[in-house]
Amino acid sequence: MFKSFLTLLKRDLMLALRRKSDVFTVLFFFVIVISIFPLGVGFEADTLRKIAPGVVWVAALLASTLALERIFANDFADGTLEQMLMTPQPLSVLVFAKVIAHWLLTGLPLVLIAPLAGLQYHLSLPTIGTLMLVLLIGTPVLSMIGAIGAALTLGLRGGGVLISLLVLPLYIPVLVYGAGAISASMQGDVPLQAYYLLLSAFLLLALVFAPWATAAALRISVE
Amino acid sequence: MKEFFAMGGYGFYVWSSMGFALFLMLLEPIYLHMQHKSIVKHIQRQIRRESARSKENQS
Amino acid sequence: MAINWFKYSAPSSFYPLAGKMVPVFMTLAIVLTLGGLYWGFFQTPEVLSDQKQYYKIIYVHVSSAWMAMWLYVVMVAWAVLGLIFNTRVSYMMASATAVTGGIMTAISLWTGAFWGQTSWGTWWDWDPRMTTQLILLFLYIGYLALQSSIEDTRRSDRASAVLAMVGLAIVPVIYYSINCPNPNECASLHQESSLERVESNILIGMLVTTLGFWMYCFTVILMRVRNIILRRESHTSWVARLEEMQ
Amino acid sequence: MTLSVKQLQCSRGDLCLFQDLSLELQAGQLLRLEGKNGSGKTTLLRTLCGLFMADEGEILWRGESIRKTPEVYYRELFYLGHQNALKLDLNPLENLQVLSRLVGQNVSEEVIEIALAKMGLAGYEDVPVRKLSQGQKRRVALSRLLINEAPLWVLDEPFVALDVAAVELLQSIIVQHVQDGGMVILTTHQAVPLPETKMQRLSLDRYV
Repeated sequence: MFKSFLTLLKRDLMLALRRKSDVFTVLFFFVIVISIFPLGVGFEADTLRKIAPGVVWVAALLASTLALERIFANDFADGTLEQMLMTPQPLSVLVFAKVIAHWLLTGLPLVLIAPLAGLQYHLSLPTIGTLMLVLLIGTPVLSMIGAIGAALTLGLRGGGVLISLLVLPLYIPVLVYGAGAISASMQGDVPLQAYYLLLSAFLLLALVFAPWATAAALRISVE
Repeated sequence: MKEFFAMGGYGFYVWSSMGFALFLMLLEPIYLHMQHKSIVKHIQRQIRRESARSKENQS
Repeated sequence: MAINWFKYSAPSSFYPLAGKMVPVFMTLAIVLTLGGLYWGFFQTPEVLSDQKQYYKIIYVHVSSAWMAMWLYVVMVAWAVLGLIFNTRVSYMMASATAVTGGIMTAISLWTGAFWGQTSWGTWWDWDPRMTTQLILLFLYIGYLALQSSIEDTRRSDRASAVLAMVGLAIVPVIYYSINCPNPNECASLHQESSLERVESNILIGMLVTTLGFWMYCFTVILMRVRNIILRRESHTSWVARLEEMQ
Repeated sequence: MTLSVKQLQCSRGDLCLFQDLSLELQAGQLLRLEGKNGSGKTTLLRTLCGLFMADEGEILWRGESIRKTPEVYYRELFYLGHQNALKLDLNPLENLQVLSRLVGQNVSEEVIEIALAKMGLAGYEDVPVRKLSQGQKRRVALSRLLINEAPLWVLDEPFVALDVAAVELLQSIIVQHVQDGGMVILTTHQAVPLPETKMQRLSLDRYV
C-alpha cells in the first residue's frame, strides 16, 4: 500500500517539475492578490495590519480553489485515473497521495511566501510566525476538502468556477479560525493555543474523511 | 381598518416582508402547475410523433 | 401489514400517490398557515405596547428559517436513501426538496433583514444565525449548480448526493465557527433561542404557522417531483398510458 | 480461476442497455463481444472492471463477488480502454514503471526495455511520450501486455489505429496469452486466429 502511495506521489512531483509553469501560476496569483489590496485600501500601517489576516486567508482560499481543477483533470483526460481506480490498493490512499502532491505544489509555497505578505502589511515577526504556522495547518485542509469538489466536477465544462462555488462555503471554519489566530497574535497577550487545537482538529478530520469522500466522488464521476 | 395596515408605524416593514414571502409561496405552486401542463403537452406531442412514425414504418 | 415501501419506490407507482397527496397537503397548508397568522395577528393580547407591532414578522421569519434548515436535512436523507437503495425516486425527491429549501432560505433572509431593520436598526448585522442561513443558501445553490451542470442524470443524482452529505457534515462546524469566532472566550453557544422569551400566544401562532409551512413544503415538493418524474420518464410506456396524456 | 456473470443489467440514464446477461469464462478462453455501436459493449467491459455500477446482477471472480474483495480481483485484472493511460510528459520507461508499480508489481528496467523493443520501440525508451506518433503511443500502451502478470485481460477495441505489423504482433500476443491459460475479453472487428474450442462469442443485440 505504502509503495504505491510513494510511487504516485513521486510521479506527480516529477510531472510538476517537468511543467514548472503550473506551480508558479498559483504562487504568483496569491502574491498579486495580496499586493493589490493596499492599492485599494490605502497604505496606512494600522489599517493594513488590521486587514492583513483576512486578506492573506482569502487570497489563500482563492489561490487554492484556482489550482483544484488540475488535481484529477489531466489523469481523467489521459485515462490514468481509470487505471488508478483498478488497483489492489484502496482508492483513498491514492487520492491521499495526489492531494498531498497537490498541497506540496500549491499549499506549501503559500506558506513559504507568507513572510513577504507579512512585511508588506507591517506585521511584527511573531505575528508572521503565527501566520506561517496557521497557513501550514490550514492549507492542507483546503486541498483535502477542495479535492472533493474537484472529483465531483470532473470533466464538466466550466468546472473551475463551479468548484469554487461548491467548495468556498466549506472553507469557512478554516478561514474564521485561521484569520482569528493571526489577529489574536497581534494583540500580544492572547493565548493562541485554542486556535491551533481547533485548526489541527479540522486537519485530522479532513485527513480521515476527505480522501474517502473524494474516492467515492471519483467512482461516481469516472463511471 | 386603517390602523391595522399602519401596524403601529411599521406597516411598510411588516407588509413588504410578509407580503413578498407569501407572494413567493403563492407563485411557486402556480409556476409548478404551469410547468406540469407544459410537460404534459410536450409528452402528448411526443407520443403523437412516435405513433405517426411507427405507422410509417408499418405501411 | 408490512407496508411495502419498495412498491412506492418505483416512479410509476409513486407518481399517482403523489398526485393524490398534493391536494390534501395544499388544503392543510392553507388552513394552518392562515390560521397561524390569524392567531398571531389578532388573537395575541396587546402584551407588547403598540409601537412593537413589527414582531409579527417573526411568524414568517422563524417558520421559514426552521424550514430552510429542516429541508436541508430532509434533502440529505433522500440523497442517502438514494445512494443506499439506488432508487431513482429518492434522488428525484432530493433535487425537488433542494429548490424549495433554497426558496425558504431566501424568504428567511429577506424577512430577517426586515426584522433586523426594525429591531436593531440595520438591514444586516452578521448575526450568527442569519449568517448561517446565508451559508445554507450557498450550499443549496452549490447543490443546484452541480446538479444542473451534469447532463447524465445518474451521475448528477449521485454526485449531488455526495456533495449534500459533505455539506451536512460541515454545516455544524460552520455554525460553531461563526457562533464563537474567538475560542478563548467563546460566548455561551446557546444564545437565548427565540422560544424561551416568547409569550405563549405568539408561540402558538409561530408553531401553527410553521406547521403550515411544513404542509406547504410537502405540497410544493410533491408537485415538483411529479414534474421531474414526468420529464425523466417521458419515454416510458406507463407515462403514455396516463389518463392525462390521452 | 473463472469469471462468472449472473443476471447482469445495466442502463445509461433511463435507457436499459442489456438485462439478465449471464456468462462464464474459464482459464484459457477468449470471449469476443459483438454488437452494433451503442449496444453497450464498452459499458459491459467497464462493468466487468468494476468501473461502472450495474443496476442488477453479480460478477464473481474465483467465486467471490468483485465488490466484496476488489483487491484480489484487481491484482489479476488488466484493462486497456480507448485511452492509452500514458502521461505525455513522462517517457515510456517511466510510464510503464509507474503503472506496473501502481498494481503492486515490481518490474525491472530490463524487462520493460525488452517489452518496448518487442513492440518495435527500441531506442524510444526515454523520449517523452508527447513526441511519439499516435501509433507509437498505442504500441507503448500495448507493451504493458507483455509486462503485466494479470491472467484476465479486458481489451476495448485493441486493434484500433494499428498498422498491419502491429495487428499481427498483437494477435500473436493474445493467442499466446490464451494458450498459456490466460483469459481475454475483447471487443473487435478483427479476426483472432484461435480454435473454436477456446473461443466464446456473445452478441449484445440479443440482450436488449
